[in-house]
Amino acid sequence: ADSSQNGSKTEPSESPSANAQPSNAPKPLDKPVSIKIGYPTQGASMLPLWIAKDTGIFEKYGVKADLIYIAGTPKVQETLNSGAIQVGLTGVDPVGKAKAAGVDSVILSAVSDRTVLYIYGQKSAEKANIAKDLKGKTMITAAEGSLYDHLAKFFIKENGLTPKTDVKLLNMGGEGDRTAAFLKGEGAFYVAAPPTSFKMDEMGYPQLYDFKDKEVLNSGVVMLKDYYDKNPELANAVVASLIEANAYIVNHKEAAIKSISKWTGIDDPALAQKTYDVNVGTLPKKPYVSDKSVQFFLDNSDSEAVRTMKPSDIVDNSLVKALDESGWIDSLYKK
Amino acid sequence: MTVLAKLHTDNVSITYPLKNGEEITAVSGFNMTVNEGEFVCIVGPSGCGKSTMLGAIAGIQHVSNGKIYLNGQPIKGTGRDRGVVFQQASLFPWRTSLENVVYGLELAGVPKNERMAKGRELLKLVGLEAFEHHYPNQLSGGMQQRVNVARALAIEPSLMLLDEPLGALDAQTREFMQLELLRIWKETKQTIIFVTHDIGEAVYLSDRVVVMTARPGTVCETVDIHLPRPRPLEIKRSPEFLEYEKHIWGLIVSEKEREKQRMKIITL
Amino acid sequence: MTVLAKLHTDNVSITYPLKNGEEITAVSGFNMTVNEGEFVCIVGPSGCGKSTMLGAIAGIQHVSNGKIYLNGQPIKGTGRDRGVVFQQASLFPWRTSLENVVYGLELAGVPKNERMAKGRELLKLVGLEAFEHHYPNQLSGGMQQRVNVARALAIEPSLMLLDEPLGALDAQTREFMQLELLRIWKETKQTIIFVTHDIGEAVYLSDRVVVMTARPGTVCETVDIHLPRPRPLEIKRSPEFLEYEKHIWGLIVSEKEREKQRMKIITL
Amino acid sequence: MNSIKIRESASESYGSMKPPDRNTRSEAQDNRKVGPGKRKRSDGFLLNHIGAMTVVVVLAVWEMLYRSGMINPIFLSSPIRIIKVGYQLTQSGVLLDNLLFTLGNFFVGFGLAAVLGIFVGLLMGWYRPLGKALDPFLTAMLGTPRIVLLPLITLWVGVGFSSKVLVVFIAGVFPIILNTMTGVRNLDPNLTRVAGCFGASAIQTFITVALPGSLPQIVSGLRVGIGQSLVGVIAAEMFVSTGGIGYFVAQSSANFNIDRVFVGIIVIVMMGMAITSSVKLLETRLLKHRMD
Amino acid sequence: MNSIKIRESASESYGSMKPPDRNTRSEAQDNRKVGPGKRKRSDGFLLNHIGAMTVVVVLAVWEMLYRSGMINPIFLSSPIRIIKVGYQLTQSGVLLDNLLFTLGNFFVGFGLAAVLGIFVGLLMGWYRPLGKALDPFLTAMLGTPRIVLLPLITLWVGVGFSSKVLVVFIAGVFPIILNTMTGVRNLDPNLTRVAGCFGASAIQTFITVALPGSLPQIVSGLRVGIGQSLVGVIAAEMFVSTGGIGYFVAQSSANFNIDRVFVGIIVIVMMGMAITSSVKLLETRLLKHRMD
Ligand SMILES: Nc1ncnc2c1ncn2[C@@H]1O[C@H](COP(=O)(O)OP(=O)(O)OP(=O)(O)O)[C@@H](O)[C@H]1O
Ligand SMILES: Nc1ncnc2c1ncn2[C@@H]1O[C@H](COP(=O)(O)OP(=O)(O)OP(=O)(O)O)[C@@H](O)[C@H]1O
Ligand SMILES: [Mg+2]
Ligand SMILES: [Mg+2]
Repeated sequence: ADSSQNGSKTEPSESPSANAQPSNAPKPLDKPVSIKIGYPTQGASMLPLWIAKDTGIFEKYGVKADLIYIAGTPKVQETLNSGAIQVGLTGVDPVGKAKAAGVDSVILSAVSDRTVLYIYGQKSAEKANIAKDLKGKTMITAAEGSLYDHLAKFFIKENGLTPKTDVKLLNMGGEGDRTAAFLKGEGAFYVAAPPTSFKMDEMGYPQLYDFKDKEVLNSGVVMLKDYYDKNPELANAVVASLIEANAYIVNHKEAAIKSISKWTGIDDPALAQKTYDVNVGTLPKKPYVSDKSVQFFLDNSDSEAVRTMKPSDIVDNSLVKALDESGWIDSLYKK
Repeated sequence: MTVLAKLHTDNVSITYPLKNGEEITAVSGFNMTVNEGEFVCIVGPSGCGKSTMLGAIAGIQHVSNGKIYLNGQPIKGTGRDRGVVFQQASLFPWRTSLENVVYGLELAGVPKNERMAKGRELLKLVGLEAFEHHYPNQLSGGMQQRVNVARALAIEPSLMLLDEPLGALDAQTREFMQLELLRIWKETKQTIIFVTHDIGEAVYLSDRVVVMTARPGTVCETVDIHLPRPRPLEIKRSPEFLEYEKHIWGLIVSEKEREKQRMKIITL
Repeated sequence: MTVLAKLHTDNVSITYPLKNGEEITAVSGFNMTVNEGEFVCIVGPSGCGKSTMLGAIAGIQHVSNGKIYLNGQPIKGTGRDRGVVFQQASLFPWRTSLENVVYGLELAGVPKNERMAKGRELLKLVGLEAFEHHYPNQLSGGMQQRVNVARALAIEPSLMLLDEPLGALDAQTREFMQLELLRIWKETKQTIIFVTHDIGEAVYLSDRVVVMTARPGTVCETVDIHLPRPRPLEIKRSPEFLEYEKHIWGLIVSEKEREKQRMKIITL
Repeated sequence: MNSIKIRESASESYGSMKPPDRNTRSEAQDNRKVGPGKRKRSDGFLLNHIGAMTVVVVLAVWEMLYRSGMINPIFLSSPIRIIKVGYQLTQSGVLLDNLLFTLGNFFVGFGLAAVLGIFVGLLMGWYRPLGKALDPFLTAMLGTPRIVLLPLITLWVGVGFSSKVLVVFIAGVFPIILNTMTGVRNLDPNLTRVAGCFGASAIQTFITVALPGSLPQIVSGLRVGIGQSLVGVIAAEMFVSTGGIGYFVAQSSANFNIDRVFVGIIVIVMMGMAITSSVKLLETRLLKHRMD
Repeated sequence: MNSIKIRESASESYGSMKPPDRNTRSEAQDNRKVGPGKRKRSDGFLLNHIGAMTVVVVLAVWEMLYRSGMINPIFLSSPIRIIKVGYQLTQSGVLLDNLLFTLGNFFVGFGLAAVLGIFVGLLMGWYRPLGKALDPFLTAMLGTPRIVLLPLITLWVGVGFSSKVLVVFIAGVFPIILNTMTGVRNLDPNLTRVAGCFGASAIQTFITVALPGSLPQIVSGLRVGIGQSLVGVIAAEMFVSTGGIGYFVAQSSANFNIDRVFVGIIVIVMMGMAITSSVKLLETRLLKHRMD
């Protein structure tokens, strides 16, 4: 059941496996293991995963990975729970809720801890008196519990208002739906990501806020606790692969853009370049899952059980820590 | 001598398309004139085009060639001026006997009470007053045919087209229906074209009998029936009657022979 | 005197359920015995239960009371030992004439070549050899009926049940078919039960004529026909023949009168 | 004349020896079981309630499977749990609120789909050229995943009541059109001819022949359409909504509350069945002539 | 005898004065337009290609609307753009790869749905008690939004090929069952009786009567089923997949590439139409007796 996407190789100019390995590099698995990795969006934030697959980094570490797109982090978590996939790129909220429902899973590393998201307003809106403008209006955002939803609520609170009472929230499924609703005038404000945001800019809608400085766990590498306990080497190989992919993205712009085109279908070179530029800054060099980036979600969760959890309940940074302390991560960026 | 014909068919030919792109000629060069108030029977061998011709007069059958004039006007489609009793079962299965009988009246906008009363009357006429709430599939073959006749009578058309309407009836019901038909015809002064395969029936009922040749059907001979009216049932045993019967019988038999010849050519 | 009856109906009653939960009795206390190789006709007023009774013998009609024995065994459902020609059109619209005729043979697993040859032979018998590739809707009413007869003959059943099989035929074709039927009957030594509304036909064909009363139908009288066989067509004009006809006619007419009385009671 | 006597006495002997027994009947019934169009008598409780009975059996098996622990309970609820949770939710009014919300969307949308679908289907079946002209669009619309049309719908009618109505409408209307059209095309042509001969106008023929004649197909189209419309309204609520059963299911699913998910599904299914049976009731009333 | 002479001379004069003209025919045609079952002659190019022609007209209107700028172009592509982008994607092989992926899922799933759906539908229509027993499930499944079953399917058969096949199967099978069942139930009971009288076994009656007799309904069930299955496979691919047209559409939609979204939809629709026409071809071959 190999796919067109995963099967066809767009070989980057140079293969990392050809490079001499530093002595502190993590060991590949003794015997290659086939796993399925679920990822929640076809946006460019998943670039490290795609690079790890396209450039053979996964294979180098003995991981034969099938990448499966599963729409939305709750579904990824659900599939993870069912055992149909072994690794899921998902978020704090689903992990917390699954734990509340009785399925323990752990976040092993951060895919990214910064986001590329903006708030747009209708053409009359002004950046200066946003706080006043917001009151009594509607903000369009994604499904309840999603990153968008959290950020929207955060933004409203930042402006001294209460979500839902002061500012209505319109939670909607897809990027296209939200944009359509916004253009139709169903909301005064809306949360958008590239490449939609590029279109909004083109059309002259004012960008009112940029979340680039907000430290939030965009998505993390998640495994079921049981599975992780039984396969620590595999977990380590996956985490290491993604760390190496991050470095590769920074060092090989051309190849990264190629992967973006392939996995997002953005065939306009200029647009792909732009997409690379806005995303490259969100990739953590050392992907620790910080308490702060997790706590943000826990605090804002709509689930009572999740609000009472602590970051340490669902996070395990030990793999990243070991790789960091070996000096290997730093060596990746030295060239 | 300037009598306007009620119906006039002018050299009518009718073909059916076949699968293989060829055509089959069912009726060819059919000429017939029916005057106002006449009772005309059509007889002819099975498959000679009687139903086809009646369909053309009813306006449901496409004419390949020639024209049909009704009251001097070329026929354009169907119309309430012609009542039709089909050879094949054609009652609406989702309507009871009574509802079937009043169908035409309903279309014409006759008020409910009135049309139901009339419907019941007609059902009584055909001896089915006890079956007004039965659906067609609850009636015997002969009963269905009687409902069929009642339905056509209900709209009191000026021209009635009947395609073997009494074919499924037992001899006694049949004679009764023949008498009723003649009575109605006399009362309403309708014009009737009646297809039958019973030569006796044709002679008994008609002013004229049109004898058709085998396919492609055309008029072989038109026999005027000079029997006095009203005609008592006993007339069927009169020598004149039997003479007419024998004559027509002879026409059809010799027709049959000719058909056999033709068949051989066709099947070559 | 210990002749085993081919068919024996023992006090058979048949009712149909009606919408309102009541029942209508179509046949009541029907007793009839048919010997091996006999040709028996059933006549009776329209709606008296002839088709219903034939359906019961065929095994498609549920019997409320009484039993039917075929070769001494109670009937259980349908079977290839009985061939049926239905009153209503019952050809498969998706099969050509030939395909319809060979239907029974196909079911019986007769090889294609063989059954097609046989089918063509039968189509020729009914005068439709030129129409083997026509679909039922491309045939006239009479032609369809002939295909129907051919289909039943094809399986050479030991008991043939024919429900007004020649009703839609013109007089000449009808006589021809009668002769053919008698010829086949003589050759195959089949037993035949034949429903007709033509008393002359019944007398001409049968060893015995079963006359039914009006609904609820039962046997009013059984008339043995002592005419020599083979019977030339001229026999229809013989005094004996006419005597039989008159006798049966009288039975039905007086039946009709009684029915009218009953009707009044029913419709009260 | 001798032979008749023999026969009659034979008949007598048969008749007197075997009183009418019920056996004859059961034999005939064995036979009648094969094939449609046979009349059913009071074969009693079993046959009339066979549908309900199989449901009960299936539910029992389900419950047993659940209790046996063979299935991970975070993926599967059990009938008893569903009833329990469903009862709580009914008490609290949550379920009713959401149900009413959904029903509002559904009835308007599906009502429109039914009326327009039947109308267009009749037209397309009746006027062959029209049918042919629109056939490619019918096929296209039947094959288009309605999900991808959501943004366009949002753009045209926003996200309010009317957008959901439109989704429901679009989801349900095409199967109804197709089935109705098929029904009309397969009418007995004799009957339309009869109507013509009785001087029926086009509209009258439509009403008195096409409509009753294609009713069985129309009803089956409505059944498929109901299903589709329900899917449509639920999907729309799952993606864009502030209420409704779809919203309830999506929310419960995101919270991994499988009992609530199942309660939602069951409510949806029951809703669908209730609506379907009312359509069937209608069919039975309109198709009195078809005994069974 | 006098009267005949008059008539004949009248006939003569009519005959000689008006040669057979084509008018008669067009009159009859006007009439024939109303109602089905009328025979079609070589009414020529127009009627035969009316479907194709309306498609062309609609495409032209669409292109014009797009060019007029009346519709926000970020939500709507135009026929010409679609062709252009479609061509590029075909050249690069992306489209073909995804199409083959989807077709693989579709054919296996729909093939199963068609075979099983027809079979079960025939059985349910034929054996009334069975039909009644299973009817609640049919209604339930027709009314259940398959989307909510996706997680369960994932649970049962994972995320691979078989899960997608199952989705396609579940999406398509129920309308096929329903339509087939309706078709069988509305068979002319006379014909099944005939089969019985000719000694047909249950299976033979099935094959020689139920199947050809309900073919029109089966085909319409297949058409709805094809649509549903296509929607199913696309939806499944949009939500959980490694490839396929649905994946392609989701990807394009997530990245706001509206031209590609439309290319995807068009490919789906064309796929559906191609499959539908092959089914129709089959129907025409099997239903030779219905002229037109
Ligand atoms: N399905 C049915 N439901 C209710 N009543 C029925 C049904 N079929 C037949 N009947 C009734 O049973 C009686 C006998 O019908 P049957 O068809 O046997 O008559 P028949 O003798 O064949 O008449 P015909 O000569 O007109 O064909 C009729 O009164 C008819 O109304
Ligand atoms: N739809 C059709 N397609 C092709 N041929 C047809 C069609 N309908 C009738 N025919 C042919 O036309 C001829 C005349 O048929 P028609 O039904 O008019 O005969 P008929 O005189 O009424 O015969 P019958 O007395 O048997 O009813 C027949 O040979 C028949 O095969
Ligand atoms: Mg005829
Ligand atoms: Mg009868």
